[in-house]
Amino acid sequence: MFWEQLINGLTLGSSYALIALGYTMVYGIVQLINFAHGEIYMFGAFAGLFLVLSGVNVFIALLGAMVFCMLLGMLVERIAYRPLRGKSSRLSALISAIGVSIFLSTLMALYRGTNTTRYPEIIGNSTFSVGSIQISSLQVIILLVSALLMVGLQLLIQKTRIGKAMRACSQDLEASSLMGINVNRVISATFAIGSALAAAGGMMVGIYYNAVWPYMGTMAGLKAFAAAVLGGIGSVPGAMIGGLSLGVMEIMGVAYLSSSYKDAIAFAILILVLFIRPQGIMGQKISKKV
Amino acid sequence: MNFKRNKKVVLILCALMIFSLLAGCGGNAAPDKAAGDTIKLGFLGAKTGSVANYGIPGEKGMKMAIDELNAGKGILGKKVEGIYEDNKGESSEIANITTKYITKDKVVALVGDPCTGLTKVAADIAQENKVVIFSAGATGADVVEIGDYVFRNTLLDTVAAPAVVDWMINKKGWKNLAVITSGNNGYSTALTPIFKQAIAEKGGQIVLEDTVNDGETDFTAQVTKLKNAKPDALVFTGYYTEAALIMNEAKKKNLDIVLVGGDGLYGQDLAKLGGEAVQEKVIFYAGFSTDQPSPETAKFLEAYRAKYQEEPDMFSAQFYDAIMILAQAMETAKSTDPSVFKNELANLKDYPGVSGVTTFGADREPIKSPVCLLTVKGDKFPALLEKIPVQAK
Amino acid sequence: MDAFIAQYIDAYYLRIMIFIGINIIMALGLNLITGVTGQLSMGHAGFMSLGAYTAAIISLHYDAPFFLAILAGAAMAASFGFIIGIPTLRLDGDDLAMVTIGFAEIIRVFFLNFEPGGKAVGLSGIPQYTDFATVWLIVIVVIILNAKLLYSRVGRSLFAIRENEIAAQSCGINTTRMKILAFTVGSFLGGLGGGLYAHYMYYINPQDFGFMKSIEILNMVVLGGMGSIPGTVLGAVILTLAPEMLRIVAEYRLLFYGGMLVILMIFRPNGLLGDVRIYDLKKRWGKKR
Amino acid sequence: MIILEMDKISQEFGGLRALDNVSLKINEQEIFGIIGPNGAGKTTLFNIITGIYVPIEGDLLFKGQRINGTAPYDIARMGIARTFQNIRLFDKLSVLDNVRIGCHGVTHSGFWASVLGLPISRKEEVFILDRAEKLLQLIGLYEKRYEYANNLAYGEQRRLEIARALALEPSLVLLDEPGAGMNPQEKEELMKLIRQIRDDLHLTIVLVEHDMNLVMNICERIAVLNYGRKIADGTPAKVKNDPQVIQSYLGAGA
Repeated sequence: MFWEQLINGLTLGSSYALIALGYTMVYGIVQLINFAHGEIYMFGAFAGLFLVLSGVNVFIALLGAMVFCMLLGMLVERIAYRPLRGKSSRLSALISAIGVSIFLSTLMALYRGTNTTRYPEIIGNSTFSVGSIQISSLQVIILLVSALLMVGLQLLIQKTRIGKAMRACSQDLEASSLMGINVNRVISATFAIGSALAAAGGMMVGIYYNAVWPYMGTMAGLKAFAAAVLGGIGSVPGAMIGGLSLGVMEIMGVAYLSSSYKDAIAFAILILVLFIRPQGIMGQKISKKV
Repeated sequence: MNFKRNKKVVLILCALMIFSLLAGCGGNAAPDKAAGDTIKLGFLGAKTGSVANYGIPGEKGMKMAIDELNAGKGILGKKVEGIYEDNKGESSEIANITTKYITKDKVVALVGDPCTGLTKVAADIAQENKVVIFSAGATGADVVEIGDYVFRNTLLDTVAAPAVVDWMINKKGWKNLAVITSGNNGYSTALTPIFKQAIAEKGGQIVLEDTVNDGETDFTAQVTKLKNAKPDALVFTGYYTEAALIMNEAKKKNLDIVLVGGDGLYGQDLAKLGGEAVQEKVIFYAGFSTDQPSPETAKFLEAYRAKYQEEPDMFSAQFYDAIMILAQAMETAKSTDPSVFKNELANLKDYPGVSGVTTFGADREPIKSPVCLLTVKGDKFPALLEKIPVQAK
Repeated sequence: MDAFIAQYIDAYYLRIMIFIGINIIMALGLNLITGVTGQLSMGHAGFMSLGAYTAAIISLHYDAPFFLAILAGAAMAASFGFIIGIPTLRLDGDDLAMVTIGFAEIIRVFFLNFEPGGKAVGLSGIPQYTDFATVWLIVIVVIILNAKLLYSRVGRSLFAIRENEIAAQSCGINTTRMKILAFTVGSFLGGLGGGLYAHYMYYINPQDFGFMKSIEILNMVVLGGMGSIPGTVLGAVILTLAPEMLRIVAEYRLLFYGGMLVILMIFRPNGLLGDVRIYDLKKRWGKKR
Repeated sequence: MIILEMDKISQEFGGLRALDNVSLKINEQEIFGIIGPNGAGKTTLFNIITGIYVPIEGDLLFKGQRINGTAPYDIARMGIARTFQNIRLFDKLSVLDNVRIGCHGVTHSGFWASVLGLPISRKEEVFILDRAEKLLQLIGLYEKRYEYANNLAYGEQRRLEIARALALEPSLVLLDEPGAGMNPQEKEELMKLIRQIRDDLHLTIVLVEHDMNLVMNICERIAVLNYGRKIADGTPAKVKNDPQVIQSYLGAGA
């Protein structure tokens, strides 16, 4: 049972990781907890659903959902965050993000109703056995796609021009703008990439669990934020590791401790980790300059 | 810092506040002139939020009943008016709305809420203000005990669950059972002990007890555990969404099992969400069935389908019945004063409603018969599996 | 007293004013932590629920007098606030936000599994002791004491921590102790509000104190103006009234609420009364005369 | 009489030796300068004295008492006040409040006294206000006492930091580049101010400064740091002529 639960945990964790990446990237550059990120994830799931229902191939639908959320993420940044940047405290930006989050989830609830909507079984599922462990093919596909996206992101950040600009901005926004980097464009791109990953996460969750609903983003967003902090907020590999380990922790908590305390266990471990290692698993210790 | 501007903002806002309060007091000062010609009924239920699935069909049922009354001669010759606020499923909201209905709108009765917990909040306020509250959904404990203005017309879990457990163990031979509760769902946490007690009394075994949460979608860990525990059947006490998702996951994991639950599973979405995974695999009880209907129910079904182009559910039926029962009580009492017609209400006997035959016992608790065992069969939802008659306690 | 007021004010408005009062008390508590001391806390509903459950259980099972019950609730919240204050030694900013969110979630899950609290069914039949006069009396006392605190040596040192922790230390301020003090007092007020809430609602449920409730209280502080007492009061008034007034737009009201938050932050990023202090106003107006 | 003694202090950051075996003795009521190129470890030295960093080696004695490992606020209360290289004022508080917060270390009323407005608290408030206003008059910012600190001009902010430090009734004041960003006339006034406070308040002043003119003019003794090591100390005249100093520090310009 342990190995099966581990795979359950990794599957759940990879969805957290995909959302956490968006949190961590945005945070790394503008120090904003983008609370609307969970809603972007929800919109991604729905966008994918609409495309699939209109008869598009799954992978094209996935791409479509990612592109849609890219635009949505950029739009949200343009309307709700950019006007605030520089002239106000981080807390007002946070409240603005909460406003966007409430707005987006209500919008979807008005459009689709609050019921949970079924996601069609687009990818056939079969179960196969490795030794005594049963694994579903869907889980394997989700793990593979997530891994692919994360590797892609790493390449993007490490090898491309925009990736370099993003890394520069995360070091020092002001200095980067003095060096001729178009900071607004980099931030926009960060939101776009983060949103696209969240959309992918949303659609895969939809496919795997066969269900989407307008309020799915709130708790998922919270957990993903926890995962980002756990991994070390601002660190991209940290978000991946944080997401995966949070997923595994939750599943193992249900499997071997108590399912009624599931959320409490996840958060308790998180708090413990922060106590022992405040910078998170992968975060770097930043000593404040005095 | 621009203090001048701040001062202006403060002044404007203060003015706004005072104005709004004055407007409110003004509204209060207007005497109850209008109250003479219409009878107002307040709807309690969520139209947005996570329990809106119960409120929305309820509202439709209530609207239909009121339209029918008004198409006839109303109640005591007066027009009936429904007021429909959305309580979002939050207790502070329902408290505000209930107070507003009673003090501003001057309703004579409140109909709702579908949830037990929220009904209790409203019932306390209604009882204090001596306004009748008629819940068309609260099935849990300690509701009518709040006071003599509190009624409900639901199939009580304490009546139905033992009957169903008896059917499972003695008729089907399912002795080893797993019980899953939705931990953040009041309905589910209240229903679980009733089921557990019945299982113990009828000689069943609980091989696994587990918890899920409403609003979650990942039940992989629970289903993996379930698979390892190998029960004969699964009792799930929560709502239909989670039931469908649990069954989906079971299907993915090649687990063939029957899920049995309460009327929280009664929702069109059970079939829509569960698809193949719930086909004849989910069984639940309810006091209402659109399959093999009684003549009253058949008439209601026809009218409902014509009006809304969709299938009614238990809540539409119970809200509809609630309005009709209230109307009948007011007619017999020849009064719209809650303190008068509540006595008529308490005497209700064998009312042939669309959601079954209802009698209020001496403790004002409803006795509804029969218990319908329902399932999903082909395109049909719900499909009647069996009717189990229940005796009054 | 309430019967007297009820002659003149509609019960519906009375009810809303009681909620405004309760929210003011809780928001002032959070203002102390987040607005004044600058420690981002996103779990105020956790303290509220601790106060609510403790007070309710004491009232229900021990027949204690009302003020004792709510004081016990507040004290329970304060002792947890003290414990939560300790991580502030090591964490700040968003990590602290995460810890407070986590703490509130743990408390919520705890109450979901807490037999004497009725688990997810909730606790009902709590005697309704809270009334208009009590709430507003407490509001006035809290505002006065809060103002006294903020314009004192201790209050100024809390502001100093928000502005610059290292400089605050160089002024001889024991920042650790002050932060824990802010958390303790702030959560005391959160628990006090919770106790009043429980004794007004008859019924409480763990789901009433979820993440969104914390956010709601945080919104009051930030919207009104961080660190400002009049601002926090105004924020509490507006955000309690807003859902009631927006009721006209029925199902669209959450849409408006969300949009309103964004627009307000764009045009008044420091909150409506950001950094306006009773003391400053007095000085300004005094000087003009 | 020695007020502050550093005995073979060393500090490391991530393997980098920021301070290496630095020993210094500072006499009571002198104006002592610390100079050195960027990255020489001057600010690190200040941070060690004020307890923000704990040195990995060596002893720190203030008035004969060992203070390594003492918390920054306790060190402040013992009578060591400071200003910061990158000004650290309480931006969104009034000028007056900035100085009043500076009085924190010399007052005692606690939470209950403050909330309940007990006599001890009220008496202290009068004392604090009086002291803050006097200090603001001394540095010439009394007229601007209700402004927000971040609305002040740069030079005014530097002076406000000094006033805040003085509010602590310190016996030792550490000034981290007090003249940075000031024009010659402002620097002239600053020098006067520094001398004045030393003479009037009988303080010891240690300052880190880049402006050679200022340092040579005002300081009675000087220490020179280079790459974390002390390479010379003594009177300005002596340091100016030290071959090692000329080579490593003044060399290029002299």
